[in-house]
Amino acid sequence: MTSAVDEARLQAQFEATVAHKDRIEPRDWMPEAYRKTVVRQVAQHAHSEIIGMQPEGDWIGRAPSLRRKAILLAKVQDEAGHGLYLYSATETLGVSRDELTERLITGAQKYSSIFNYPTLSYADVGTIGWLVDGAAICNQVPLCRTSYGPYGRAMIRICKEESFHQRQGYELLMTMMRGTDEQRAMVQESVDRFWWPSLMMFGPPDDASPNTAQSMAWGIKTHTNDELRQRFVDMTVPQAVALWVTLPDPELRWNEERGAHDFGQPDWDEFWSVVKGDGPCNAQRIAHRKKAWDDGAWVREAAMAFADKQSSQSEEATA
Amino acid sequence: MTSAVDEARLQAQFEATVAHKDRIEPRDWMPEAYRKTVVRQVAQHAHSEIIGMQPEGDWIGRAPSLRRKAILLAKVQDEAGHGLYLYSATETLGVSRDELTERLITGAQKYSSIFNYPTLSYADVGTIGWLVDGAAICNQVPLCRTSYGPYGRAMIRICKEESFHQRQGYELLMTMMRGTDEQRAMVQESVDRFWWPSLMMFGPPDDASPNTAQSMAWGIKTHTNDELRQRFVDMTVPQAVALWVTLPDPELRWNEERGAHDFGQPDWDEFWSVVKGDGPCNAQRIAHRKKAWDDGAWVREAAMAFADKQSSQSEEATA
Amino acid sequence: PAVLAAYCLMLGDDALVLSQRISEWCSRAPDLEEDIALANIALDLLGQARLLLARAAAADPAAVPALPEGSPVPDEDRLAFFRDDTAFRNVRLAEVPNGDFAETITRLLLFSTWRLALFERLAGSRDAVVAAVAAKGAKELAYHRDFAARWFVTLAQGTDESRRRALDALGALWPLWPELFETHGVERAAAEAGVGVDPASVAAEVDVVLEQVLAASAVERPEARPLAGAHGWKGRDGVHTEALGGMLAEMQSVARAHPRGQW
Amino acid sequence: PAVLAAYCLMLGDDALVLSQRISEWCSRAPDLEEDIALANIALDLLGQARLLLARAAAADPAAVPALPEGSPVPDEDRLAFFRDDTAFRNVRLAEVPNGDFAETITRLLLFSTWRLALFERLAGSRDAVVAAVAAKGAKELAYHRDFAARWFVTLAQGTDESRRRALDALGALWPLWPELFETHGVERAAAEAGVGVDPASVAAEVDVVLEQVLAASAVERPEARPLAGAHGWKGRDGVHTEALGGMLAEMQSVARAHPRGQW
Repeated sequence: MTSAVDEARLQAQFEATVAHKDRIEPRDWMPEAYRKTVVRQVAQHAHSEIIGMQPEGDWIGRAPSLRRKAILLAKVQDEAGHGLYLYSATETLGVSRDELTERLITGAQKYSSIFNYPTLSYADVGTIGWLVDGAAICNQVPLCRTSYGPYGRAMIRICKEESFHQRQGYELLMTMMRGTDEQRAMVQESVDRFWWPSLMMFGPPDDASPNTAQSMAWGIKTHTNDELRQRFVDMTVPQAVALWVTLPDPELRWNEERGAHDFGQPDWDEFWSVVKGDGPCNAQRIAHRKKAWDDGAWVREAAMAFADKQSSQSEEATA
Repeated sequence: MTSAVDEARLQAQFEATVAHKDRIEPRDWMPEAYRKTVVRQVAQHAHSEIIGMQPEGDWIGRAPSLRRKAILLAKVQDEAGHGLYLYSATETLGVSRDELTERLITGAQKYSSIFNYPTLSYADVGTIGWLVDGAAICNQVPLCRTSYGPYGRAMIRICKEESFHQRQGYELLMTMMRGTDEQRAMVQESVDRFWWPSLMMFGPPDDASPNTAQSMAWGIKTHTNDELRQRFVDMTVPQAVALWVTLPDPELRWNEERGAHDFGQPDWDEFWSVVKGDGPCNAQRIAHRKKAWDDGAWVREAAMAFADKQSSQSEEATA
Repeated sequence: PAVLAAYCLMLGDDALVLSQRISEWCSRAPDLEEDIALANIALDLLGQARLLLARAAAADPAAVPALPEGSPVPDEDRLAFFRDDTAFRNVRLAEVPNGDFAETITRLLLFSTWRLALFERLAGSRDAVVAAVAAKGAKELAYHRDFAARWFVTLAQGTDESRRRALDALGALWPLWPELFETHGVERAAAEAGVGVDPASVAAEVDVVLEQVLAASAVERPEARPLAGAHGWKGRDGVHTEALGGMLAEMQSVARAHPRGQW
Repeated sequence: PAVLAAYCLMLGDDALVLSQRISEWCSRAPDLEEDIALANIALDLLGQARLLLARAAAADPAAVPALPEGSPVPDEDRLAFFRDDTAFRNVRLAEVPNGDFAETITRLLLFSTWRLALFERLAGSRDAVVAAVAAKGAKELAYHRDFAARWFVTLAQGTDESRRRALDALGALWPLWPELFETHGVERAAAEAGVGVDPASVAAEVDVVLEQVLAASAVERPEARPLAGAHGWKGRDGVHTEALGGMLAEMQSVARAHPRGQW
């Protein structure tokens, strides 16, 4: 049992570590609320990778060239890999992948709302790479310096791959824009649909994001939602110009004074409705994941039963 | 109980009816072997209609024009209708549709082997109409005068629709032959695949068809397999010429002396292997039918339960 | 004429897409009678679709996709087989996968109740073709609705399993129901021009009919909220569910492989 | 060169078609590790397919489907996306639907055991490209086979349910096994020319490897007889199961919709 004095000392140590931008490691003492927040955030990130396999995975079968099929298959596979690292990071905090999968498919934990929008053309594969992975990178690069060690290290690896994906997505769109009129129209239509949901990926405006302050104090988060959103817009506008697509925001313009772009607000009612589960694909995504999990139950059981038999045989052999 | 004398009188009456080409009706006395043979033949015919829905039905979703989609959908629907009449004919002999469906999906009863060949292009829809329905008509027209009344009357209606289907199939092929080179190649490729199986539809050569004699004596069958096969070949050759397709039989030629075509023999080993269950699609066809039947069980149960509730309510109301 | 064409495409696509879904039941229905009935319904809807697509093409030839010169593909087929899914204008209720028999029946109940109400008014359209299609279609739709209603009541009042499935089906489809009564710009313009009907204007009457079926089934309306679109865009705007793309990939495969083909 | 092209198409189509099937598992596997492993296997096979299709196109440009003038579609994609199913030359084992995880594993076991034996010999092909593809591919296939064998043993020796499923899978696929060892004219000609391998010549050695896996699984060979073709024609002749057409309808849909597209 830890006495109150010990606890105060541990808390002080923890705060010092965070303040020095050092890492908290699995065996270090940490406040229960911190642990819970990290688990929730990492789990949500892991779920997003896994659910994020679906909207793009749906197009592997229809990829219009073998080269694009290989690129897409490898990308979706990377997402599964990211899910793996991240679930491993939660395991260092004593929460298993099975437990988290249960929370995902029962709706107890969330994933990024962007994946509740449908992918409706092959251009969407490019747009997801460009805008969605682009927004994810803006969110995630700072997380490489997040205070929880295993999470930060996973993020370093993930960010490297994500920026590769982003370039591939942008390159697909570039290629399509050099193609036929129909292809150019596909790209524009896709950007029209994904622009606003991409902006929503940074979460609600700062004044409607009550948890940000605590997460920043703990070094889990390092920038506010609106800061990251601004960074994303500023980064993306010149890319859109180079691509010859229009971003569907009449309020979007360069503000000389601020040295940044002004831009309109996404439809936050739509955002909350998607978060609450009424987005175009929420039910479908969860049902897909649940079906895969349920359909695989007998395989996981077989693997465990076989492993048990193996180990009891080797015990007998050594006995 | 029928005495031996009565039985002999009934048997004589039955034979006289058959000899006069009059119909045996459901309430008439008939030998048990005759009843069994009719049930087997009608059931096999009904099963063929129902299983025959699959190879063509597979193309409804991909029909290349709305007009062809409508024609094909209506045709496959007609086949379901034929199945219905024919199962009704077996019901007049005291065998229910459910019973026969069980026998079909357990493999206890057969259906026409032709449906164990795959449909691999839209040309196959035309070829099935032309050759398969054409062969079926050769088989079935004489059956309109078969000795068992309900069967004969069902056949009259069925034959009318079948010859309509045959014309539609031939017309599809004609249209395709007026199209592109690829379409013409599709038609020829399809005919190459379906020619020999169509010849097999008349059953084994007469010397390998031991049941024919009894069936003919009973007026269930009116021509031998080889007679019908010859009629089909003679009917089809000029149609092939008009269509500008080649029938894939190097031995096929007009025999002035016989006033009929000589032609080669199908691969009877393949025929028997398909009959025994090893054709390209036997397992698939039965699995499809079984799945539909099993998946529908809860619906049929619901309908029965609802009907029971309704009738017990109306009994209560009248009580 | 552009409004008329766009409006006919909407109604035509509704019928075409649902017809395609229903025809997937062919050789898979619970019994032969339902197999035949569903094929019949698919055929009726296909017939409506063909007339409406042809009307759209006649009203606005610019709406018809271009094909290689000399292609013999008729207008109705260009519209059906050579548009991408973002050019389809059907409501999303028509395109979602069939699910089980209960879901198919429930969708048909919702769809035909709504469409029947539209068609009854459209029989008075100023466009003679639309009026004729609607007058004939209304009779067909009345049969579809009765078939679906009878089965819905049967399933809801049949066994425990069938009732559970009927309730699940209604719950799954309910989020797609409000979209049917949202007025799209094209529908508003068509209604104002006297050729179309504002779907919002039939909501009350449709509700009464549906209520009768639900009451006979002892079923309450689900709580489910409407399925969001993307930035407000839904089926009528060409923003669909992912299911439509897969369905069209199959439906259009042979036609697209032979853009100069004759069938 | 025509023989070499036809032979490379056969081996390339085997890999392309099975890759397409395996990639259907993406986001659907029993656990993340298997999801990743199956994607990896699909990627390996896709890589083999691309090299072999490109070799076929280089060896015999006449084998490549024509497209509208000015189309930028590369040869490998013309072959993959613009051939009808009767032009595909893969064995039928590669194309049948995935079934459950046991069926997918069993198919992979049969396929990779056979293909590994072929590729080990093909590494000595007189065609330098084929030899290089085979040498690289053999390493990949050895991994695929080990993965499949490990899972087959696990399922066969796991629970009652997994054993039942493994046995069902082997029974369902067994009729497709003999086709892999039937020598097609093209294979015979390629073997005689020293660029290919007669599959009949590896039958005995493949059998030994498979026997080891079956023995470790305590599973006996099923009784099932070979699946007939039509008039003797099977996958290598372009006569497939109905499943291939549906698979290609999906696979080719976007490419076919944009015959002048750049991707």
